[in-house]
Amino acid sequence: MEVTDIRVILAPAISLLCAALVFLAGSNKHWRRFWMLSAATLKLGVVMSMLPGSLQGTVYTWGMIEFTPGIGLAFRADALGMFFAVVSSTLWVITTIYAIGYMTGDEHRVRFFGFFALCVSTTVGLAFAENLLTFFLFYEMLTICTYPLVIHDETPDALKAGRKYLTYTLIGGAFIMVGSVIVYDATGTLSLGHPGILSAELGTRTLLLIFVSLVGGFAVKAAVMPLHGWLPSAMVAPTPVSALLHAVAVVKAGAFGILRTVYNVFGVDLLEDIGFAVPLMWIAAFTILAASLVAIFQDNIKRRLAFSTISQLSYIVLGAALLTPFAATAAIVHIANQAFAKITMFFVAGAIQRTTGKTNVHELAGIGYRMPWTMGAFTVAALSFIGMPLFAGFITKWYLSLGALESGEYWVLAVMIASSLFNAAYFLPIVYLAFFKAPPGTQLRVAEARPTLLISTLVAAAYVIVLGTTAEVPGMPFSLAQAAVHFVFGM
Amino acid sequence: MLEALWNNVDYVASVVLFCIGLYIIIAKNNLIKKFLGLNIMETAVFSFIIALGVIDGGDAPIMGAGAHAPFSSPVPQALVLTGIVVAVSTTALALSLIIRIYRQCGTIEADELREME
Amino acid sequence: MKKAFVAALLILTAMPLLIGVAALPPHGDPDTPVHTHISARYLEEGREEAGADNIVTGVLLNYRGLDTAGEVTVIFTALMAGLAVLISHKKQPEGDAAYDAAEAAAEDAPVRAPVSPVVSFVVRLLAPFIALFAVYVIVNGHVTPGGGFQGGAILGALFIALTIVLGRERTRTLMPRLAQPWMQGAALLTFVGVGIVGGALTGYFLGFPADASLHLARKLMMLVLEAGIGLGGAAVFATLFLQMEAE
Amino acid sequence: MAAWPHWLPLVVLAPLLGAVFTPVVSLRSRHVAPWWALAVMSATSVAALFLVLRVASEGPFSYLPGGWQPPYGIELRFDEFSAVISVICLIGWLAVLYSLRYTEWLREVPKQRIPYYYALLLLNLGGMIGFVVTGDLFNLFVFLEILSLSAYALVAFSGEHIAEMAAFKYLLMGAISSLLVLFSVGIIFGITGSLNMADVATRIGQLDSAAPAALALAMLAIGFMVKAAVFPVHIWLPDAHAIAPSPISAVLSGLVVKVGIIGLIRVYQIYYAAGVLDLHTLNQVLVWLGAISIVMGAFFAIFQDDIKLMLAYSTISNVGYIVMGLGLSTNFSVIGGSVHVFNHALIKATLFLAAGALIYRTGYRTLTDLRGIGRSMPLTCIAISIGAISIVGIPPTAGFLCKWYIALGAFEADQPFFGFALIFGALFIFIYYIRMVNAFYFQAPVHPEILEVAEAPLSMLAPTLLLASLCLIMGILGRIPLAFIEPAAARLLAPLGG
Repeated sequence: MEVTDIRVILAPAISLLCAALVFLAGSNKHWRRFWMLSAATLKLGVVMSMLPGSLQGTVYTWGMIEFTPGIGLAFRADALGMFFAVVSSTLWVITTIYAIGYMTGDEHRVRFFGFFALCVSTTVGLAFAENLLTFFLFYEMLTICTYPLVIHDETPDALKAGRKYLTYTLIGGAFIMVGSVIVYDATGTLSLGHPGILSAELGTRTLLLIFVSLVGGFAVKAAVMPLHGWLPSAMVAPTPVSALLHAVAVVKAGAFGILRTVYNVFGVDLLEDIGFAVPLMWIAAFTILAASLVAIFQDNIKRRLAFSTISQLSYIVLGAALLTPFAATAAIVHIANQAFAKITMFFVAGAIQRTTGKTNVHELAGIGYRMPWTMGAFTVAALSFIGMPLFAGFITKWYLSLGALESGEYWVLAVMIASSLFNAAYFLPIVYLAFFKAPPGTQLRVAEARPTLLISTLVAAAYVIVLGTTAEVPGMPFSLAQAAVHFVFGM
Repeated sequence: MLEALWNNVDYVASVVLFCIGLYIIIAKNNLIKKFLGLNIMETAVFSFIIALGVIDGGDAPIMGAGAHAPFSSPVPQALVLTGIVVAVSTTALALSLIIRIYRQCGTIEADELREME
Repeated sequence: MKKAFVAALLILTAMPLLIGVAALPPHGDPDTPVHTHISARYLEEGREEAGADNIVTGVLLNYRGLDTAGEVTVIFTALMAGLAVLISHKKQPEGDAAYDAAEAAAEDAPVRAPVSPVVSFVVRLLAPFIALFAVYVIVNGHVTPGGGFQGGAILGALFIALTIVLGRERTRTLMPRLAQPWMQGAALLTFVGVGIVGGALTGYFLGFPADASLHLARKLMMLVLEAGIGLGGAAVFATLFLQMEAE
Repeated sequence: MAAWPHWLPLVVLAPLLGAVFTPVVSLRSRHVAPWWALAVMSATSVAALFLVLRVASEGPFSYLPGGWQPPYGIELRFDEFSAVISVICLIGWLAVLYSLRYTEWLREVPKQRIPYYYALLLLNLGGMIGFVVTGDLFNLFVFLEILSLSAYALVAFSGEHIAEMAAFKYLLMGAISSLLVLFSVGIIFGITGSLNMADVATRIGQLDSAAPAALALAMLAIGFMVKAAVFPVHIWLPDAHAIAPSPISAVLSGLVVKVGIIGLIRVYQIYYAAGVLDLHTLNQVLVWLGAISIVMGAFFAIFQDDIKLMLAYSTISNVGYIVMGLGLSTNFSVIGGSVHVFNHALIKATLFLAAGALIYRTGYRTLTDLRGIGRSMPLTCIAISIGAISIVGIPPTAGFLCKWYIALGAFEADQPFFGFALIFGALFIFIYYIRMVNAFYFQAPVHPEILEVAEAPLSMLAPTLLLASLCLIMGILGRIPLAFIEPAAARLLAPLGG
């Protein structure tokens, strides 16, 4: 059932308005905080108010002006999009609180918060994009809006990282445009509202071109190896930005784009027939393992997290490439699972850096005595990544393994197990160092991070547990993912 | 081909003149000479257009006593009159520019000016 | 190297041109489109329709009046361009004084070389006749070869000769400061004026009444146009010359 | 009101007549000139508005000065492509307003020159308007000369000897190209006996020998390509556009270059309708030259430190888009190309006006010297950033949809290579704009005093911001001009058989 509803456009518009208000408020920090917090809450409310309807299969749409015959700026909140929107607007609230605490005293706060809000606006726009052109529009806006955030510190390093980031993502964007043009030329539509708009009649050559352009383009932001180079360099950004980039906006936009391509542009059946997904599967599996391996040897906390992100994102790609309902469920829910767990970790890294100034793993010995709550949150996230039951990550791995069995690709199980081991190998030492490797004479003297930092970290960690324990509870995001899968597979 | 060229030898002359002008523009170094080359090209085009309107044994297209058909076509003449005025205007502006360049740089040789830049 | 390049370019230009003109309709042949299409009508009916014995004038002022309006604008553009390029710094006292170009230029004009008395005498002697001839060419443009441009050019040449002989201070009085811009723009002004009058009479801008009863009005309009073009052209030539000479 | 027939001659003559009166009104005080020019442009804009409204509602229409039926008289023909006069009026109006402070500031320029500057600007705008509304080949040439002559002089206006050299170079190239146009007008008259475009089109179709028609076509195409600064005949452009006063750069880059494009469109209109020649070769040449222009323009721009020189090179790139769109000659690409004529005018005017404001306030014109200016002139720098994003074609700004349409056309024409060239060429362009944005916002100033500079004065800021916001609005409402041009493009391509 499709309903025309203004809330679809209201959600991105709120963030956009918020960005404008932040810029207008200038250096007045009270108004700025007020606008940021109220917009984040309001938007979460708007998105959440669509959730019940969405769970019952209602699709909210809103069409606007036309760009090219048949294609316009149009929004459509289906289950998959709603899932992404719920995750990103929840995280916006948490990250805003964290960022307010983190950025206190920083020089360019107005710019930071303004573009921060813009990024979130574009992310929701992306989630609700009705067609590939609208999607592309928000995708490119996202690239531009994150640039000032990446180079926030204005150091030569930051500028270099920013240049690298733009080079990668804009070239990726160009590929997406090429892909979209070919799709439009071939089919006359760009709609993302169907389970597949292409057909096998187009010929393998065209289909391959479309697949490579679209998936290759999105894979840049999803940091699939070997297109991941920008992500570790982008770590120079302030921590809330890293959290936003690596957990919510940019990388997830790429992963979400791959999901859209696989499920809504090609369609599962067509992809199964032409078999393009198999190489993608291999590449994703390779990325999972290789990035984990690299992560083990990183001493800088944020770099280690970055490589972990690269590895984790390929779970989504792998899930999409397996083309079975269980794997698809895994891919979709992993958007949320990875987001909350990784944002927790980044929050922890940022809190440690702001409180103690430490940025490397080997300096963390005994930090658990000083910041027990923070490190507790870190432990929760680490366990989630390793795949312990009761934590969010388990759900992904479980469904992914089921999907692998379903499709007969048994080697994926081996990848799962190896990946869990690697995850343990690079996260547990941190936990171990923090709690059990205290230098002699360390005493339990709690000096936690600022409340804003701590609270948001704990909330994010709590979400990790909630997501892990409530998978079967109706009304939770998980059921949205299932609704999306039902639509895609025509079940 | 050659016969056609011979029949249209008036046009061929214009083409030759056109190429001479072009050669001067490219090969000469002095700005005024370059500009004279342009004037030669203009003349070539004007003579071409005038030649279009000519009719064998034709009279000037002025009616009245003593006029006898056939008449040459009046349109090319009107066009060329306009064209000449345009050419004069271009010349005036080009000379103004050359005067200023000479005032400021003391030379109007293209290569010396290029070195000064 | 450069020579080879130039030669190649010239050949590349000449070849297509020659091939093209060889395929043109034969020169001088009365049956070519040039003579059979619009020219034919101009020659047959132009005298009555356009109201000028000289068909060229008829085409210029009547059939293709807008072209000629554009043409006088081109001369005016050249004048504006010349002034904008030529007026130079030193001669301008700071402030907002009248900016009259020629006047300012006169202040430190180069010392004039002495003019030979023979030249001086001949120019003075011929000046009234040249002026008379110019006026004849202008007002008779619609029946004989000639017209506003030609007459204007003669007037301008006269002005230049007089300036050389008599000096700019004397000839400048021919163009008083306040009238100067009006004279320079005279051509387009008359065109628009006549065009509007024609518009009022015929309903088309730049239209000339074809009705026999308005025959005189049409003659008058043409005369005014020719005079405007002549005056404007002469003023433009004169101003440009004064300005260039001042440099 | 829109049906009043005389708007068409009025819109051409108003600026020209205004120019004639400019020296008259400045007799008493030269400060009257800019206000007079502003008033004239306002009147012209009103006329232009009515004309555009009329063409939108009833399609192309004609006006016959003197009442002579074509081909015997001159025909003024207003079609959808002529609607470019709306941009001419808008940018012209804003350029006059902008010049108010800018010309007074040019130290090299004697103050008495200034009224002539406004006269020339009005002549230039009037010439362009005449050029795009005329339906007669020779009339086209006359207006081409009005606008070219005034453009040469405006380039030289700033009075430095480099400016005069640039103007002379421009004049030489421009005069040759005008001559080529005149030559081919002569040839066309020789083979058809007519000068009216529509009449010429039908009569060329009935010819036996195609050689002269082909020659005329080639010369017209080369002539207009020089005016449009397509590679390799672009060499006059960078100097001329960089050295001219900034409002003039905006007019030259935004509008005068586009006149060449409109000329090309007129040529296509004649030759497609005539149908004697297979235009495939010309199209391929145009497409290739367009692609090379995109890449070469971007390539040269990367190495420029002078901000205006950089913008000038980027004009070559963007003309490459348009020419490629025309050459691909599919429905989509022609629509995209012709709408880019409008959009690029807005974008490039924004950029040049903003760059001019920076130079006006700081006196510096290289990116290195201008580092950190984003802090002291935030609004101007926002405008320039919006312009930069638009010109790269990142959605939702004005440049995007045109790029989309042209790329679509490339795939439609089954020449995907050019689609790639277009899309990836745009990235190339981005490299230098990102350098600019970095310098303005994210790099430490070389000259500390740059942080003390005040924001541009209102007469310069307002035009810049207005144009910048139009870049955004045209991006979001981009469908409107595209839909507006659609019938014209369809008519243009109709002789090809759909």
